[in-house]
Amino acid sequence: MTAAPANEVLPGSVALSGRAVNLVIDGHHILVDVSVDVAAGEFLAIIGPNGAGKTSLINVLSVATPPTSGKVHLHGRDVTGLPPHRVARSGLGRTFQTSNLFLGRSLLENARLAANGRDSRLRTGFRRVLKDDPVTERAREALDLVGLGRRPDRLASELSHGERRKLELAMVLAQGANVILLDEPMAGVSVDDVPELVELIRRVHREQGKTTVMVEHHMHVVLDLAERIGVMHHGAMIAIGPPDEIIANDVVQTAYMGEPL
Amino acid sequence: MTRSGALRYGAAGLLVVVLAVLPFVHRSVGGLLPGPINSPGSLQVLALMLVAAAAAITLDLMFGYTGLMSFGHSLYVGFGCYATVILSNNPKLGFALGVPLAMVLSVVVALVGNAAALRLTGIGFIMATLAMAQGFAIAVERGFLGSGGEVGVTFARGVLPDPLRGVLNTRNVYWLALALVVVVYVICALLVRTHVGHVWQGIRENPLRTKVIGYNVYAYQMAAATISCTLAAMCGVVFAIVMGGANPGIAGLHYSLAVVLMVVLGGRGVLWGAALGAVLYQFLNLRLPSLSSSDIVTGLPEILQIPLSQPNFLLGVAFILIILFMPGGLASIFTRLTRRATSKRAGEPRDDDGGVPATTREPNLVS
Amino acid sequence: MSTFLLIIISGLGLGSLYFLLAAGLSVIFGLMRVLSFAHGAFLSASGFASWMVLRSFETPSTPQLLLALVVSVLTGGAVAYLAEVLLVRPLKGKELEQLLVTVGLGMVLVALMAGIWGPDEHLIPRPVWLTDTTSIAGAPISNSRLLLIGLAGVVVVGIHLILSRTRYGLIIRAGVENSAMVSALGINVKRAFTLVFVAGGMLAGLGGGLAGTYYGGISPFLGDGMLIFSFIVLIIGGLGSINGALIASVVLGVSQSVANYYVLNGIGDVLVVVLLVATLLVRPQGLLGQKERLI
Amino acid sequence: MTAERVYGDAGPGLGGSILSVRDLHAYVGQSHILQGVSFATRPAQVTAILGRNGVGKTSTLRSVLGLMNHTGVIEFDGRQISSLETHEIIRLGLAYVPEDRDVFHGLTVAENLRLAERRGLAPDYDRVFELFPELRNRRGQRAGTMSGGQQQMLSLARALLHDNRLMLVDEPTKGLAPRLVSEFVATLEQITAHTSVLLVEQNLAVARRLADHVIVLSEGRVVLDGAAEDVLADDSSIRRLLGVAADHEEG
Repeated sequence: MTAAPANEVLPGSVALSGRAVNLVIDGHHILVDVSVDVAAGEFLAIIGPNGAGKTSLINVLSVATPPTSGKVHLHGRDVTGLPPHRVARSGLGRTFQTSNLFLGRSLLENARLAANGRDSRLRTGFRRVLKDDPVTERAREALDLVGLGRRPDRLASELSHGERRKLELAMVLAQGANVILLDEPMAGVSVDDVPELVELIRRVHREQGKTTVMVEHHMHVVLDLAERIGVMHHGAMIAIGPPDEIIANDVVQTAYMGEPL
Repeated sequence: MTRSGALRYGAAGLLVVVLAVLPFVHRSVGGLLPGPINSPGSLQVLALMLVAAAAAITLDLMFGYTGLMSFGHSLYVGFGCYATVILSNNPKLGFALGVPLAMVLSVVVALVGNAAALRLTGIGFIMATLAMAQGFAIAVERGFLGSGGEVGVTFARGVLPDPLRGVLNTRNVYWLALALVVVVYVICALLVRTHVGHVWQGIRENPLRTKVIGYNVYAYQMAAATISCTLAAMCGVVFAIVMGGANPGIAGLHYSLAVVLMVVLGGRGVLWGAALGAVLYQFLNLRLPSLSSSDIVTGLPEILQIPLSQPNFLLGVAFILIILFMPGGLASIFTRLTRRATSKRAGEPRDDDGGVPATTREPNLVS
Repeated sequence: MSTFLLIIISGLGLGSLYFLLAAGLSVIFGLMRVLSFAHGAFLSASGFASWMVLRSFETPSTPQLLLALVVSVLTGGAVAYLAEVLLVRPLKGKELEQLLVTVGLGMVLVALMAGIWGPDEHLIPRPVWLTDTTSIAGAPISNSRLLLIGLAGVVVVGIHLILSRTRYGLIIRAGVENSAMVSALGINVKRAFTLVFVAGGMLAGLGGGLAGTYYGGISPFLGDGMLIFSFIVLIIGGLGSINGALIASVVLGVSQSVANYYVLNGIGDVLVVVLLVATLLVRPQGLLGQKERLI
Repeated sequence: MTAERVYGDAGPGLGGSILSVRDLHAYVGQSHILQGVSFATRPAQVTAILGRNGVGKTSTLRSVLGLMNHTGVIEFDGRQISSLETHEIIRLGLAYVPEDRDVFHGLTVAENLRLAERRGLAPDYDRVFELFPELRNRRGQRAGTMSGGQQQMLSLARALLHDNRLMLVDEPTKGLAPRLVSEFVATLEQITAHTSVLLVEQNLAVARRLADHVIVLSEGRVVLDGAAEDVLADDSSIRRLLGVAADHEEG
């Protein structure tokens, strides 16, 4: 990507962190004292049974949902309670469990909107959109990278499920995010498309050096990609560590399976 | 420029030229207009149709392109209209200072009004815009701030510049209205092709997503609404000149609904569609009453005469039918035809030409 | 002091009229997510229905007045029924289109009334006792105000009883939360939609009949003028909240009357809009509304 | 598991299936969620639909109930029901226990139950309160103020107020604490002794314990369909098709 990262990121520093995050909705304790640090350049996967609070955690970390208590830091800066668009501009991108696209617009236009988001200023915005302006170029590059560059004028609504996932990734890339949150990127993707998408996510993480947090149900996908795995259960982060450690962890086993029946 | 683009610009240019020479055409068109085309009466009807077209285009910018359904456009058109007349009538200001001052005040009103209304979304926004416009309408009907109550106010003697005054100069007024449409159309058409315009269309489709990729949705909505409402006030200025004054008819709920109706009739999200809908609406609205007193209608049984004498009855029915059966409005007929033609010609999907604006696409408003 | 009381009661009467429209609109919006722009026209049409009943009498008797009220309630219900079945239902799930179609219907009905009866106000004859006044704390209060306030009170109590005690009330309260789940319990939600829409029309009808006694006349445009104030009541009270609508109706009606009398005639109507803008800025969801309702 | 089961009320010939679905297609927006799902429940049994997130399990239930646009044939009790409205389908003798409980938060427990009463049929409150004594004590409490587990009880209780030919139960253990899961499964087991159930479940252990017949969905299609012991014995395919849950049962 030609886009320069929004913030200077030091390798090894903490890119994104949640501190003692609690989320209570309608009296339900959705997140219980969750603390998590994601190092710059790291790939963290979050697993846990349905309803464990994984998506809620993503929502809190991406500041879409303000936590009831606790803080979210992005590159060391407290971003709790900031409006989502400001945080997006500081280099945080996310995808959604069910694809969330501009369905009535072309692929290029989807990527373009994402590419333009960071340096959008009303002041410079009243310029005509051209075929070859830098923003459009960036959008094209992102589409090429995910393999959707061949027919960029198709409408997003014409895409298959797997392709929509790719377009979401392209948007995050075009956005120039350096921290990306993926909420079940494989949900609804056909089995045959999974390996390609896994490869794509790996490339994005490795070659583009994106700090990545992923919630995912496919265990083999998680084991394939993650450098660290966090396990959530009943809104709490009950274990976090390297994959082999997590696999061997008894607590994790019980939590995942419930008590033996 | 692509071939179809050149064709489109050519057609638009031709249309403007044709409209511009109408005041030289001395012909009657049946009973459609009050007299020969270049008679002052006919030219005034035509000028009002053009002003309506401009107003509809401005609403389409916020409704069709940004997804902000305003039921209060009469506030801005009406404010521009009244402010022009009242300020120009002030001897210290006169027309030359009154109009710019009216526009400045209109911008302020547009900023404040939209800042409040945009606190709500969806149906709440609709109701808020409507209610604020109604506040203005009441103020005007009660005659506050020198608005003259139910009769309205007219330009004082000698206030309007000579070329715009008097029956003989109606053609100048007509040209002014034509210029207004061209200016408003060009501004809006250019705007929707800018980066900001693309973001507006993104907001229309998916406001949440737009926010998440880094846009301040509220600011963009404010921009769209403020520009739209300011241009609407400009339409009000020209309306005041065409009518020689201001009256409560332009400030009320009815006018707000009329502009919405024009846009929906013509096709939301298509600027020329909105203009077409407006021309049609305004024509029927102005001419139906006199048509209904013609021999054709008076010969009909009474049960048919009543509805036919009420333009709003026919317009309302047309509106309902469009909503039920043709949500894309009149413009969707054309876009469907042209799409079929292009896909036949090309045989495969169009080449990308740099993110063409959505003018040719089906609008998708409520999600 | 007695003038003040007079103004207050007058304001309460006005608030009662707003409430009659707003209550129906509120329940309809809560359950069906439809904002009806046609209810003003329903009110006017019902007003004309009561005028048709009463116009032949010089001073109608109380039973004749009651008959007129019943006729106007039924008219409101009947028109609303046709509107729901023919126009609103086919557009199910399309909120904006449903709203627009009621706008169109409102236009058509008003135009039709103007075509048939002319645009001017028609005087509605009233029983003698209705034009009399009752002295309350020294203030001569018009009996038409008292009738209006009394009937609006009955409606308030009635709505609360229906919502809290009856099965239909249960269905409505549940449907406001999640109408799909209500149908998944084996309940015909479509019929509940129609019933609620018709009930809203009947309330507008009652408003139409009473507006005639309040203003002494009816015109095709009366309902639309009141509809806007009802919308303002809905926003200030909180969309979908009946109690909010009640409070806002009282506040608006009274402050409007007080300002119109004590400050400047007409300023009260503008004040209402100022209140609206203030509410939007301070508490966009309205007094008792829920935030997510508006998204 | 008990071998003899009886219908809540005398069903048709026990040999026929109470619900059969053929070539079911459904879309959510533009995505083709169900791509020709066909299956039939076995009489007097628990049929479990398994599969990963987003493969169309819930959509299948919602289509059966007419809560979702779909094409294809759905027969209940030998009768085509796909053109019926949701409430008409329910009145044929189905009950629905939705995902995420979906009790009415603003209504009390008693009101939630009263809403589920069906006209012309006597509600069996005794059975409900016997199964869930806690609900009796909380009759006046607003459902929204109860815990997830209590809401799940209420959701189930609504479905048990009348005898039904078939219960559609969507992820009943989702988001429940392990202790509650086992409790709940025990209750479900009691219930399934009397009624046919179509169960959507993510938790493989729950499915193993309750199901007689298993259907596995993948990408909007049925990929496995058979007796529970056969289908669930095939570890490799289950692991592939269900992803995480099977992985972990292994370890």
